Amino acid sequence: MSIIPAPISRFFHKTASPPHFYALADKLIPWLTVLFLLLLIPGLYGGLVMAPADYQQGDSYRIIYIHVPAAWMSLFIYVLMAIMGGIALVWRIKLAEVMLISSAPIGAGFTFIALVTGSLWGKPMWGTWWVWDARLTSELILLFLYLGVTSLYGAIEDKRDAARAVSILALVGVVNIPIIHYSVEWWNTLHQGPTVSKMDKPSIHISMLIPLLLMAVAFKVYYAIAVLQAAKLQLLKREASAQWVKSLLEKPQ
Amino acid sequence: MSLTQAVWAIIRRDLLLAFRRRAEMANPLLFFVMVVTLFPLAVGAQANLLQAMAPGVIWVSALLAALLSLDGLFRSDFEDGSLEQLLLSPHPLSVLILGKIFSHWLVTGLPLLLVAPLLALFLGLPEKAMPTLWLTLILATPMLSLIGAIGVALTVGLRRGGMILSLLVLPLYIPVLIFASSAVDRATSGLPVTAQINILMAMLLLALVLTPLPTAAALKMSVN
Amino acid sequence: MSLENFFAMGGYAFYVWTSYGLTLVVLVFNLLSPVVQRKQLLRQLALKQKREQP
Amino acid sequence: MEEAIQSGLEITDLSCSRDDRTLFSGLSFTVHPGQVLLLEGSNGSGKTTVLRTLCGFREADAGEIRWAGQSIKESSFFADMAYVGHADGIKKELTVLENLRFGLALSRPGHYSIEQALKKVQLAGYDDNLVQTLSAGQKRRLSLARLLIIHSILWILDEPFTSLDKQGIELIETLIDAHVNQGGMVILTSHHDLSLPYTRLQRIHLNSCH
Repeated sequence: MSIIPAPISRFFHKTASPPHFYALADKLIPWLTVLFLLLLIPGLYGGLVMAPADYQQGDSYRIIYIHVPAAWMSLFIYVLMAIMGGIALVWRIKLAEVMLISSAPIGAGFTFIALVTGSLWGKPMWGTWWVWDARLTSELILLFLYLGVTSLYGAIEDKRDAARAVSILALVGVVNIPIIHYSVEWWNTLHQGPTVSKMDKPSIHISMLIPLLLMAVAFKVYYAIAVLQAAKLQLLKREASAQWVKSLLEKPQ
Repeated sequence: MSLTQAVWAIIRRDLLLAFRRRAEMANPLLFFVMVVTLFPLAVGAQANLLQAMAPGVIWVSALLAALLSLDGLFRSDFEDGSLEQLLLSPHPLSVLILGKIFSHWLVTGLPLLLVAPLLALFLGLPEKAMPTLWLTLILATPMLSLIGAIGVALTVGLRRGGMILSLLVLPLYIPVLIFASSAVDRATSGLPVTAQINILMAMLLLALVLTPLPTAAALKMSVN
Repeated sequence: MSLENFFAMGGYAFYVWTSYGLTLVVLVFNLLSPVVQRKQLLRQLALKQKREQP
Repeated sequence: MEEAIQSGLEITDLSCSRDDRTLFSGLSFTVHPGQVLLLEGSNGSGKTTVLRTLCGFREADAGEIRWAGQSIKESSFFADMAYVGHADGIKKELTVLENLRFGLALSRPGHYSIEQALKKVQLAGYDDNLVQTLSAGQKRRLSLARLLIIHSILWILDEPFTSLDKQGIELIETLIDAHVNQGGMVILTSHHDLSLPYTRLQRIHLNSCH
């Protein structure tokens, strides 16, 4: 902690204090919602209406606008969880624990979306619902990793211990993700040949790319909103008998 | 006493305990053989089909047997308070744990090497693949113990840790499964396996360095 | 481009709209379930507080 | 014993909670060499938690634990203390001797040899018996024999008198007395009242805060 200059460290501790964060989340959520809609609406319009159909895949490729951002989010959130876990273990900041566990269901949700949309996209392309394609397989394993986190947190009664356990698990998981990813890619090329996966690189045109990027940022903002909502709940659960919760209850809602 | 002496004492004690509980210790090994026996019964006994599946079948069974044996790693120490004493020792916990993992591997991983020829016989694995099968078992079973130790350390305090343990540990076993079974698979058709073996060795070194720390941290959390 | 064409998605309507629909369901669920749970929790805590200090 | 330990163990403002319940808060006490601290309180008042916090198994929410004037992480605290909890850390598949040798291997040797220690806890001659053949009281005495053979200045004992008969209790009291006479320290919880000279004995009553 001593490496960080005092004013910055003070700023972090103030922001990370539960009552302060709770109030901050309340202030941020409306703005983030506006930003989300400003990104989502043009993103969807651009993706579903403006962008031309793919010359090979027709309109089915439009699933890309949720499949790919969701797949990105699923990895992004896991890495974020591991960073939170590291912070929680080293500096014992309760907020980091809360953010970690609040992120898990959202990340699992995105992983699930990536899997289901991948399968729905694969059906017209490959003729079957499931192909052991590298990305889908990695995504499936990632879903197991997420489920491991949530079920471990649920199984340990003392929530402080549970948060510690989950932090360790997230860090172990994040070290393994590149290894798993690499091994699955390697396995995939070994067993199937590279022709299957048209899904990774559809011939991307600029009018297709812009909505994709808009959607990717929109999903990130969605995550920010959802994680703040979930963190508010978790903070209340963890701090139910703290003074700031009591004064919160006395305020007229 | 010195750290080396402490680690040796742990290894000696765990081996002695395993010897006194030998009936219990044989269970994962029997399980391994039985799972392998189930496959011909389920998919049919065509020689070429079994031979093609052999590397995968052997490795999936080894993974499941390892998973089954993991519970014994810390459970009894947790229940009788030995784990608390281990934590209080002035020596670094992560090194002491390595001793425990090593003896666990001697008791559960190494015997797999002995039954491997039997399984090769059951599944019609060509003899020329045997050295590779052994080599992958030697390199990969310690990894199963090392990685599994993190999972057990996280769940040892739970009354029903078993289900969660498999959910935590199996995804982490996937790279081991991929490279080990692919090495055996290539060896059956006489192809070189250096790449796979090198990767397995690298992963083993990585696991040796990286797993004791989270295991120690998780044990501290569990004893809490 | 007519609305009909838009909904038909070049014959891939089922795949495209199921994908978008499911995504919507998951995202809305993950956003609303903590809000609902928090409202419940706040109500419980308020009741408890009233009981303890009348 | 060592000079450095003169100031003993100092606890200031320790507090601990589990889930949402405060187990204890603002707990302060000092144990000097030659003193025994008896923690009293009803079931669930957090006696065991205090001991486990001292052992570093639990993290305190607030407060400080100092050993020989330093925070316990920087001091030789863990090399100077020994703990016997509810679970006595004894393997029932091993013999008495094997158990003690293992205990010794994890730590530094103390005042007594294994032989002397077994004599002191009246288990002489049981060396090669498997622990599972011993009675509950004998097992307890064996777990306390470990305290004698390893280097330990501070003993932390959680209910050391359970499953001991009258002679057993007297025996342990004699051991505690002897340890304290040599400048050692003991912190223990017990339902049983100690018959030690009043000057040596400090009592702390934990009343649960609900």
